[in-house]
Amino acid sequence: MHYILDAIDFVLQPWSYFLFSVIAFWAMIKYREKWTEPAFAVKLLWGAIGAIVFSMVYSVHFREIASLPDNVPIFLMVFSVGFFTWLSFRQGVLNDRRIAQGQPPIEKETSDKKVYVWPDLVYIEFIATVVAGVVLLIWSLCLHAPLEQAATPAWTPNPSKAPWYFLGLQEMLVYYDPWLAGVVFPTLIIVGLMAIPYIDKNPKGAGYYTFNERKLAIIPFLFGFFILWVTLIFLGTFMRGPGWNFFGPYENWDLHKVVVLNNVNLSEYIWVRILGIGLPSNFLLREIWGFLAVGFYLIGLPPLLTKKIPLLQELLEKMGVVRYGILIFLFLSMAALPIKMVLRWLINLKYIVAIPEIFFNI
Amino acid sequence: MHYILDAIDFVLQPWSYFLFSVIAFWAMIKYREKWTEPAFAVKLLWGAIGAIVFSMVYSVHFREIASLPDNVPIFLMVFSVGFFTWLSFRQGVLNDRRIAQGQPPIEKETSDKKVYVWPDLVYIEFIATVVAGVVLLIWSLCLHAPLEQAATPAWTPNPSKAPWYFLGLQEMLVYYDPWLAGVVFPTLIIVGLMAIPYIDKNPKGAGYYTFNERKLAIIPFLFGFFILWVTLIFLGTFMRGPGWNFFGPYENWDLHKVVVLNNVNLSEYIWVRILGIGLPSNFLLREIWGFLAVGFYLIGLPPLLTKKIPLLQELLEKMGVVRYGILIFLFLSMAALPIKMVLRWLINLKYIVAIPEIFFNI
Amino acid sequence: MLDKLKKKIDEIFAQSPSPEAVKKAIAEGQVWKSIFRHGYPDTPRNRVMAVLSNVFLHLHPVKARHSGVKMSYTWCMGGLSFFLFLNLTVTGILLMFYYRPTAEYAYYDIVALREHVPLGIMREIHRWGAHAMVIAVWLHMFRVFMTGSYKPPREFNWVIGVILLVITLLLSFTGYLLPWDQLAMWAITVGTNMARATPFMGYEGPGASMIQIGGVHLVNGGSDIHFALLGGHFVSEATLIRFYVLHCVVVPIVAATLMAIHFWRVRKDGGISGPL
Amino acid sequence: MLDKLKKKIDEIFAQSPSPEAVKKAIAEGQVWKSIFRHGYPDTPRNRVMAVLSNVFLHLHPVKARHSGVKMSYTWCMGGLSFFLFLNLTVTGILLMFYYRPTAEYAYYDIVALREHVPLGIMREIHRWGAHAMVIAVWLHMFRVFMTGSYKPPREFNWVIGVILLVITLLLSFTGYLLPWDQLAMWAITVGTNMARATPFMGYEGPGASMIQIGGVHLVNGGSDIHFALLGGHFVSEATLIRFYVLHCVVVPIVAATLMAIHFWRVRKDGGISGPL
Repeated sequence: MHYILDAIDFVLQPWSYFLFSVIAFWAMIKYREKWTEPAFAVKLLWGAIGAIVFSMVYSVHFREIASLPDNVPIFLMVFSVGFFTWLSFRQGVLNDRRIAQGQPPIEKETSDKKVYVWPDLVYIEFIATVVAGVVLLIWSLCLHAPLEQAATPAWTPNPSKAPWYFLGLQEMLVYYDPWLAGVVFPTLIIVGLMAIPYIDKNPKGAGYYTFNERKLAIIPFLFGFFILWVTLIFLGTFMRGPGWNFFGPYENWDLHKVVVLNNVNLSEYIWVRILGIGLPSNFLLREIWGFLAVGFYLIGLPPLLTKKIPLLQELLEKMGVVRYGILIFLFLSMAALPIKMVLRWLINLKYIVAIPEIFFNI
Repeated sequence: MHYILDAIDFVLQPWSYFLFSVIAFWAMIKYREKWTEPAFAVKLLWGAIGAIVFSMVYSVHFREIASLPDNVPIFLMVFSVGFFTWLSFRQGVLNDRRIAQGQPPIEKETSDKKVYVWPDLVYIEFIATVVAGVVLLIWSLCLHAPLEQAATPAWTPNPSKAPWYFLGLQEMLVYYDPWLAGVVFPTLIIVGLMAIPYIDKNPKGAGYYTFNERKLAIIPFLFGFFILWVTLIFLGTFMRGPGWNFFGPYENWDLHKVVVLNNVNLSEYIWVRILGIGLPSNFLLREIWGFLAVGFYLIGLPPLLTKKIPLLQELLEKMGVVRYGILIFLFLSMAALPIKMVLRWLINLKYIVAIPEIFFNI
Repeated sequence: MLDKLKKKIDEIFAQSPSPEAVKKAIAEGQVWKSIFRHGYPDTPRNRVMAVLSNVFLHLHPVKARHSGVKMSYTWCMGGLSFFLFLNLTVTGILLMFYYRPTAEYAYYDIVALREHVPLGIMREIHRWGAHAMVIAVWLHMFRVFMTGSYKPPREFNWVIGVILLVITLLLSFTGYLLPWDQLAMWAITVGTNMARATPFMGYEGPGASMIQIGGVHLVNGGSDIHFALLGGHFVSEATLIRFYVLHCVVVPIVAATLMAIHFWRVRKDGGISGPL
Repeated sequence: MLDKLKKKIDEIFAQSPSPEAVKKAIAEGQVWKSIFRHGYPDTPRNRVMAVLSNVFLHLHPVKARHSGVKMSYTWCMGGLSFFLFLNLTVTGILLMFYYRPTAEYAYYDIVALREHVPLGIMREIHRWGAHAMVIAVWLHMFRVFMTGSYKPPREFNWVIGVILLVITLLLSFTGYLLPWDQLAMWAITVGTNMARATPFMGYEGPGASMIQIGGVHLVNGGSDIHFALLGGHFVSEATLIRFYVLHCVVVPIVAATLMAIHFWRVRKDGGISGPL
């Protein structure tokens, strides 16, 4: 057992964790017909429960972290997100089959039938309220709310973690500076979410579960929600230890673990390593390559992509310039995180633009 | 001037203050055709302002009390209640004249005409909001909120007064014990107010100002509001000093004023003074006369009154037993305060029923 | 793509749109439409839609009796009470940021508010607004009575109004303690002493001595309603936190809920009253 | 009069009314009618009236799509979020009575809550309810996305939903500080440190150093947005009272207001979504 745990710890690195997530995501989209079968889903469920039981039984460290009271909601979240993902895909797949056969979605069959809210809906609400109340009561009776020692500025716990729902943002801090990871990206997430209804002009798929009719909307949204939010929360909880260093899920959090940081800025890569002429003293000149890269990414890339990819061409026609421009900008912003992650892992890139003089690092 | 102030102080006693209030109330009802004339009303207004200016100028004591920041709202209340009483009576009198001539009330003329809430009503609301905001702002700029010394249980201010809007209840404490003045009567006031729509079955006078059509509703309500609430607040503010003793409005609050209290219980009056046989030791027997009096007041009096007074007879017919019973009970409860006041002033009556053993004093 | 953009920009400049055109483009764009549902122009339809499609304005009906709109009829006192409530909510929240409800800080936080804030009139607006609200609620009630507006079908809304009157007085009363000065402490002492005399529930009330088991009085100075209200035998720090929470959260929530019902019923009962 | 009363009583006893008759008498009396407006019997008319004449039920339409009522469609997550919000409001108010937001008392009040209250689970319900609400809001949003329910005419209600998501996280975040233990203090320190890097408004943010007059930086550690948020250079007592007021009053009021708009628009946009 010991060897299995060690092997998992060895295999799991930030890059491989990310890679496995993306593969799982791809498989989820690709094989949706398969895993939405109830029989298969039950197997998946047992697999997940088995993995957790296994981890809890054989790793004292994992058990300790997992049983912190404030980490219990994370399991609740993972399982409920999993279940409801299954439920929505299941209904989407069934509807897609019906639509392929020229039938309307299943919701259509009863959508014209109206029921009285009192008592039909109020009754369901009442039952749901009672069930939710009882669950909450039992949870509260079984599990004490955490209370650590009194607050003191004199001693900083290591690791210091934000509340669990913000761990995705805290993970972003590894790759981007606070002004981006803590301010600009969260703002863009919120703005981007708000913009969805104004960007998605696809009239189909309103009011019923479907996948095929809304692929272009669902895939990016779920990529953001699953890969850039939920899995990062899981990572931040179980695999970030003292000094925000990466640890395998079963690896003890060694306060003295030293991680070699040999990250290099883009300016140094180009001026020093490639051109071999040293860094210019003027910081605008020094960071010229970074500015070019970022400028190309945000301004040059969109027209290029649009010209090359027929799908985008088509989107532009449909959506008009303004909507399309916003869509592409938001999409590139979202892609900025995985791109920087990959660059970090591949070439140890630290900053693309690095002007610490005015706290302007990208 | 000195003599005028002293004369007023001499004349004003609790009983005379009450008497003048009642006379003024009676005159208000009786001569409503007269004083609702704008010209006369302006005279009244100048009279009131003159009286206050006179008091402020010639009496340091009055000026001191009146200019306490928390007493300023009382002037606001007195003047606004006065103004709106005039306004409602004015419109009521005009409507009554129209009705007497067979015309509908003035509100009827425009009540069928509907206006758009946006912008007509919203516009008025907006203007009113701005005006109210500006008035509040100016008031706040001109007058500091009061702040006395830090709270300490070690030193009790004398007099200790409740917030001004509760001074009517505090005044009641002079005549009734706390369980009645502080608990039962306030409850009955609230319940009585709530009961109004269910008791007043008069279908006339809904949605317009009128007096003649609703005499029986308006007179008791206004008696309660003016005589048993507003004037008692005024009394409590300006004429109750240290030890809750009565002072004339221009009389200095002498901490050492001694008021002879020679109030006597009903039981003593009857057993000792009339029958001359001393108080029985059993308190139920001792208070038998009080119980009889209260019992007669609450149970015996209603049928008697109903039989003797044709108006009540008529009311009973119209309202049915339950509604009528509630009405009479509430009415007798309201009358209990002035009755006890008069008994105190006339025969120095302390308690009708006095059982301090179980805190049951009436 | 670039050509298109250039063309688009050229087009925009070529048209040199008038302010009206911009206004129209905004008012008929998807964002505006999705928010407001109706256009901007002042047509009867839009006047109706302005009320129907706004959750705050829809407290109103679409149309109202002309007689009911007049200030000589309503005196605007209901609206004024509501305005003062909103005003008190805002100033109250601002005051909360500078106030700690404990015996050692409360008074000095108020002093600091007076001494250290130049032109600070938050507390003034709050206090005078509170007094004004008591008066406004009385006058509103007086108006409703004098116009017989409690008559069917408005009976129950009058009942709610009476409860709101009580709530207003309770709000004012609980707030009275918070400055924690002599005025506050003793006014509340006088006011709450009544509770001791509550029949059966206060230990100085009639009937309380009858509630006993085997000679042990169940209602005593440490178990009666007065103790529950104050959190002790007299006005103390425990009273302060109780009144603070009541004043800042509990009573306002009750008030807001009842106001929602009150306004709702005004509409359901046919709007502002008027002669039939 | 007495005779009448006697006769009346006799009559009542003579009739010996059945429970149904009493029920009917109540349900058709003036008091009931003035409150509920409609009778008790289960007729379609009364089903409609039950919703139309109740200010709380009228958040609902009178009728709803059968498909929209099914739990497999809605997952009940919106309702669950609302239920948890109400739950958190109630438990939060109860907790406020036992909590003083000052550095010397806050932690020990929480300890006392745990140590001295037998079977006390208010704090547990509040904390776990808060976590559950975050998850419920996410799942509600997920459902709305997967059913395309943000599409016209529901665009703006999705926007309000996004704001409500942010509000939920803010509520949870501000509440996280209140126990004033190490977990609380350092989680908030980590979370609020971001604010220092806000472009132009935080003193460690890009552009802040450009905002200067005659060489004096206007945005510095004592004047930036981080300082305004915390009321100081680091998480301290000033932060505690700020977060307390934000958590207990300001954010809940904003949340409740937005929820009202959210529910209102669900109705105005045609109820729970469904295929056209």
